[in-house]
Amino acid sequence: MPEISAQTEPDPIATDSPDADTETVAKRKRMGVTFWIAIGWVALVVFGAIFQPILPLQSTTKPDPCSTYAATMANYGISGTAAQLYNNSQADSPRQAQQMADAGTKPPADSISACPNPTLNSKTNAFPSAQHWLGTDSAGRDTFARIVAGAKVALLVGLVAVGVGMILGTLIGLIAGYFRGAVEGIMMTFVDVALAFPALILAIAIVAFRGQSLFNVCLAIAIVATPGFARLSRSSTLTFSEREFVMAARVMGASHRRIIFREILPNVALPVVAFYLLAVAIAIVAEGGLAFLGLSVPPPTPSWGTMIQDGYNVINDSPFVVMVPSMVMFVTVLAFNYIGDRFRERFDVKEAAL
Amino acid sequence: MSEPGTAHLRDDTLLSVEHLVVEFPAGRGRKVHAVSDLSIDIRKGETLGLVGESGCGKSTTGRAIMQLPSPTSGSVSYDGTEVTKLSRADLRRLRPKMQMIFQDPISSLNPRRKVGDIVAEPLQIWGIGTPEERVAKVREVLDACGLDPDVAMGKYPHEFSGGQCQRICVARALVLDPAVIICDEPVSALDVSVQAQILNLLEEMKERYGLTLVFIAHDLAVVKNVSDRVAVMYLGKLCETGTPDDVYGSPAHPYTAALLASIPKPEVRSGSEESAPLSGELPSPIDPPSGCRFRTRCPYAQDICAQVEPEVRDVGNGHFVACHFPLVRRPNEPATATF
Amino acid sequence: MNQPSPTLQTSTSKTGLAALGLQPVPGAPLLELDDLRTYFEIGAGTVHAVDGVSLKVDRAMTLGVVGESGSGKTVLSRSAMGLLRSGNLRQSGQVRYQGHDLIAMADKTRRRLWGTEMAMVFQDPMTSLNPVMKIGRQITESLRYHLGMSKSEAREAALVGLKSVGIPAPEQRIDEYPHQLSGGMRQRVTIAVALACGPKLLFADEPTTALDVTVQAQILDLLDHQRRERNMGMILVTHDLGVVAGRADVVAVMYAGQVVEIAPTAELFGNVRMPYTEALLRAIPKLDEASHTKLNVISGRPPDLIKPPKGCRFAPRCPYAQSKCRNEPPPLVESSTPGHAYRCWFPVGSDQGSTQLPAPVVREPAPDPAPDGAPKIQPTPPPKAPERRITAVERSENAPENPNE
Amino acid sequence: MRVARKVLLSLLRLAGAVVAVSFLTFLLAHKIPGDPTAIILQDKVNTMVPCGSVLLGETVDCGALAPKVVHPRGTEAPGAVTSVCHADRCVIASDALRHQMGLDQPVLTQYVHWAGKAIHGDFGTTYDTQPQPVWPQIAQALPPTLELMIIAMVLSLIISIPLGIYAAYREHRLGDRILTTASFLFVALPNFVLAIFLIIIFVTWMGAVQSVYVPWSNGVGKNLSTLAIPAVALSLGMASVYQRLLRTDMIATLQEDFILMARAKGLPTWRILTRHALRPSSFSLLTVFGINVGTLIGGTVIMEVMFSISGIGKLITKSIYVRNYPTIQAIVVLIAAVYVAANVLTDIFYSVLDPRIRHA
Repeated sequence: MPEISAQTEPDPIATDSPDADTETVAKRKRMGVTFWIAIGWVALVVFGAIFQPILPLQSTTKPDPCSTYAATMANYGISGTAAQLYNNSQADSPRQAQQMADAGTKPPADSISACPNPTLNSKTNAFPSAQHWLGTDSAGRDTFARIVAGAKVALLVGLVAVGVGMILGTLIGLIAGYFRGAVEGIMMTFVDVALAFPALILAIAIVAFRGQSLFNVCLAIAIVATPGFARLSRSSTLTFSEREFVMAARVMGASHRRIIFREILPNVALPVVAFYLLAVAIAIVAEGGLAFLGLSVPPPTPSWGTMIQDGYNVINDSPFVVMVPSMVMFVTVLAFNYIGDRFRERFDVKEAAL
Repeated sequence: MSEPGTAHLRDDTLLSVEHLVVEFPAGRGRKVHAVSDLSIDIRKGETLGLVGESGCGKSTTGRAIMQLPSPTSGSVSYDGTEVTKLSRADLRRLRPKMQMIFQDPISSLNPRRKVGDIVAEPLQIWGIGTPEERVAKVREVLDACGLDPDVAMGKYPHEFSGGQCQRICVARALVLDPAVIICDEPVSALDVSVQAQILNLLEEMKERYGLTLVFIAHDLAVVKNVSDRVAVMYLGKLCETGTPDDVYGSPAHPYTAALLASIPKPEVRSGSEESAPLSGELPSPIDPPSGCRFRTRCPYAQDICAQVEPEVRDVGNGHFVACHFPLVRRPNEPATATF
Repeated sequence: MNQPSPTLQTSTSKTGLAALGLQPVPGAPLLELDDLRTYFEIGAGTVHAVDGVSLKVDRAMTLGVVGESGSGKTVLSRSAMGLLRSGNLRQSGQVRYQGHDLIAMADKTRRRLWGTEMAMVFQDPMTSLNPVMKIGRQITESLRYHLGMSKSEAREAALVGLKSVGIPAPEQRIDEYPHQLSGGMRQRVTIAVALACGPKLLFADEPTTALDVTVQAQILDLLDHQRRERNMGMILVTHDLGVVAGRADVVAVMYAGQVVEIAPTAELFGNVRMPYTEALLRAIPKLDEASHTKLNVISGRPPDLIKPPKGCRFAPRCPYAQSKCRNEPPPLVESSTPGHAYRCWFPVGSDQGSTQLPAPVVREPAPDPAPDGAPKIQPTPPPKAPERRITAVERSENAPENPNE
Repeated sequence: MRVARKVLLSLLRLAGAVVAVSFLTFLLAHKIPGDPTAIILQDKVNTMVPCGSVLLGETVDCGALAPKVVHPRGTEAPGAVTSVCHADRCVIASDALRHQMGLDQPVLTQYVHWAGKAIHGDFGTTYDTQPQPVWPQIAQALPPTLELMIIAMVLSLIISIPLGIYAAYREHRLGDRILTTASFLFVALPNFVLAIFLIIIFVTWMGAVQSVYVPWSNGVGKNLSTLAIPAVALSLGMASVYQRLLRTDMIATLQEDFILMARAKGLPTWRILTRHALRPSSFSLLTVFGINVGTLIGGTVIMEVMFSISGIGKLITKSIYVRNYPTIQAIVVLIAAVYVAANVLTDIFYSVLDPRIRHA
């Protein structure tokens, strides 16, 4: 007689004493501050992605109008506002005046008219300032605005594309795992073949052959994600199909559809959702990888990956430009991983099952 | 080779199983002979105890009766209906009449559904009653199974202990008003004191709802406690069947006798000499011994046991045994061999 | 006086206590637990898994420890051997092996006694053998480590060991993996592993629970045989009263981390004093009872080991409990019979103990099906209190003679 | 016997999977982007073949074609004719060209033809005006890629196994908590982001190592030092995953009865950890290690682009830029073969590690 649980055997009449209730509440682990920080970050990213068009942000495609001016001025080592510069530049300091005289130039007038109140913070590859909260990129575009716009791509690629893959893959896995036999054989052969492509290479192949567009990037991610979900949901369907409650449902005369969707799916859903959270993180990283190969969304649409790739070109001179999107991607991936991890812990989903 | 025959079958039965064979593929063209030519029957209101060690095919028999999966060959008839020949739709319609309770109560309950939903599910599947009537019925059976419906219905299975989960399983089986319940090792995962609760509950429910039970277990004492008729199985074959008093009081099959002698009893033995009446272990069901399957471990085995499969024979009073040299014989039957 | 096991003969190095430079304390029992307490600190509080257990085991004797799941019997055997290793463990009391306190010993020192002086056999032979290691190596490993045998010596010794536990064709089996053996054979192998270095004390933790009844009898015979042949002390932990009844010299019944009754086996089964033991005995279906005999039910649930009841731990479920039982914890008191102690204020059979336990009732066969399916809302009555009590006379009539002299 | 059977079955599966992958790639390459002749034609357009000129014996009338041509990358004109136009220049593929390229045959025939040659290492030639054979390019690009991959794999195991064992043994204590947090951070750190951080720290700030690849021929030490950052960037993430897997499995194993049994034998801790617990705990690690070969290939491609290592990754991206489909196709098939082979090897190793599988 194996001891099925260390739990104590309660009174046969009264179901549960009142203290059992408080006990379960106490047992329920509190999620902790870090978890809520992670949730907060994800919420922020989602908020930015959704409301990006109506947020008062700077242009994501046009450089700061003052960047040309600022760049010119910076060449002379001059700082200050445009008015100061324009009015006082000649008299500001003998050294600067001398330099400008040597160069035979003045700040171009047209750039000044386009830029009534410039500072050096407007130059390309700038550090953060009140004007550009996260600085500017190598084309003088506002990094903050592009990060927010990039969130949209990240979430489309992550949440939506992976979501499509999840739904497809889970269906395949459920059907294959429940019916077994020939159905399973055929379906899993396809899944195995799809898994025989390394994911990034398959994504590369799809985008390379179909052409570079946001849709194709999403399509590639969805296709790449599907077999993983199929395999995962099949293996958990197999374990749950063997559980006696499935046999009990059959004894009751439940139809196959009812058993699959009412008995098995709620159980398979947990590991699948846990895997989904991880896969979202993986997809966001994959977009970055594609960007490095020049295969992500075409410019000038900003994505975190393309921003990192852009910034990488100036890493030796302005490491800050590449740091910002890198950190944002890292923190987002970390947040998704953390949420997924706590989710698994909470619902006791085995890591190896993923 | 002969076959065991059906001399022990009776007429007025509710459920009757004849020549049941269940085989599973074991890879490389081999087969597991889980149940071989088993015939057994149950009268209305009777409890049949099916007993044997693990691997003897008793659980497979229970599932084959439920057509989960359908047996390789043989017939199962319920109340005159040949179950094995039913179409899928007709079989589904028959399901509410026959229910099952499993060994592991925790595994038998869907962890993601509330107890109220679990017990109501059979009613939902069959569209029985209005929602209010369903709730009333669920409350009734939960209550009958010793669970407070107000507390239990809104909770999840993991909030209950093993014994309580088994009560929920009993309630779920009862909610469709079945005629037959197959209990597959319903108490073997439970502690002694809980086991007593569930056994008492099953007896009460049997009385209250007029059930016919097939009670599958490996514990002989438990089987004796609940059964009106006992069938002993060994390696996919029926060894012996009869009333509990006959089978336990004067076992006719050497295996039954050995099984009974192996049970440690909660009373002091005198001396501490070797007590195991049987040596060796169960042979593989992939390649079972010829003739009588018990012969490889039987202290009385003769040549004939390897060649001819013993036929089920009457040793009096509805006590049947499949053995060439039964330990009990009818008073007027000549001895076929001496030990 | 004790003949060395065959495996010990090939060794020259010192093992066990001798290797630690210790001598058995004269007159000390083989193993003695003195007020052993094993607590686990968990988030919700302190689990009193073993709470003040004192026991004694001598050579050549079998101590049976019986209890239901959660009674602390497994924790008891593991903490007696010192096997528990956990950050949240709190232990007090003494475990004296031949007079030397194991709890006070350093982990490293204690380890020298494992395998050589004391060994353990576990419940499930499938999980207690390493699935990816040949069974030969699982035996030779400790021979080589503790006794410093050469590879071939150890292999020879392992063959002898396998043979002595009744493994057929040991030369072939020694190179197989555990999954290639049947359940009973596997348990024989674990016994061979445990006995390899000739321990003087064997803990058998539910050694037959995972086995079939005919195989269980074989394994119990084997353990008994080895115990007598090697003059070992044995602690047999089980939930099955039947197993200890047949094999133990002294039986300790555990409930909620405490020994609630301990007595020589015949005395215990013949003269139960503790209501829990009695209730347990009455809850088991018996072969010699008629079919449909109503079983006695122990109502309620075992106590929460984090907050055990302040009085008798069985009081909340005890049909005879009185207010004293709920408020004052009863001590383990010796009865008039030597060696029989129990933890009860109003023991079975005493004047103040209850006198109305009924005899088993035979239920009537099932009548016709319940006529109406009308919902019945009122709760079913609690299981009826048993109606007649078996008298002490009836009990002693059934009790065979005490095998313990 | 059984092992040999298993290996044979695995090899069959390997062959089947590679055939399936290569066929799918072939379809992708030949169906989705339209007609490969378009690439040659594009080339011609770009190299200033004037409108109305003669290509492979056919004269093209621009006026007749112009309305039908809208797709910038080439499109199919009615019938089996492909034309490409740019500004005032148009070229059209003749049947002769299509026949020469074998495009007038059914896809399956084309595939069999291609596969037949591919088995012998002939992956065809590139589609441009000066066609080059594909295989030599790949052969040249393989060594640096393999070097990087192997270093990263070995490094990840060297880091993860001892740390995994240690963390499992010290479960929930300080050392384990630090390791768990660290591995959590590294799992979430994309390898190219890690590489960027490493470059900023070691190259931009400290100027310690070179970040541009130096091949073997220029000295082993130099070669290894330039691979240091990409190899570390690739392996830390994997090592964190392995460490976590090993820790989880090992914690489960350490609770098994057979570990208790080994302890009860009186064996020392390190021996129990390495001899008894490690092997049964390494199955998940092994499975993921096999699957990770795919991830690693992806990561290597990115590292090669970042660090200008002239390996397979660099080659495939270069081929993508110039739409050199035969090369892309050959590389994809090759990578799939390597990946499947790695998984088969994992399977075999699995059964070596676990006798239960061997005898099943």
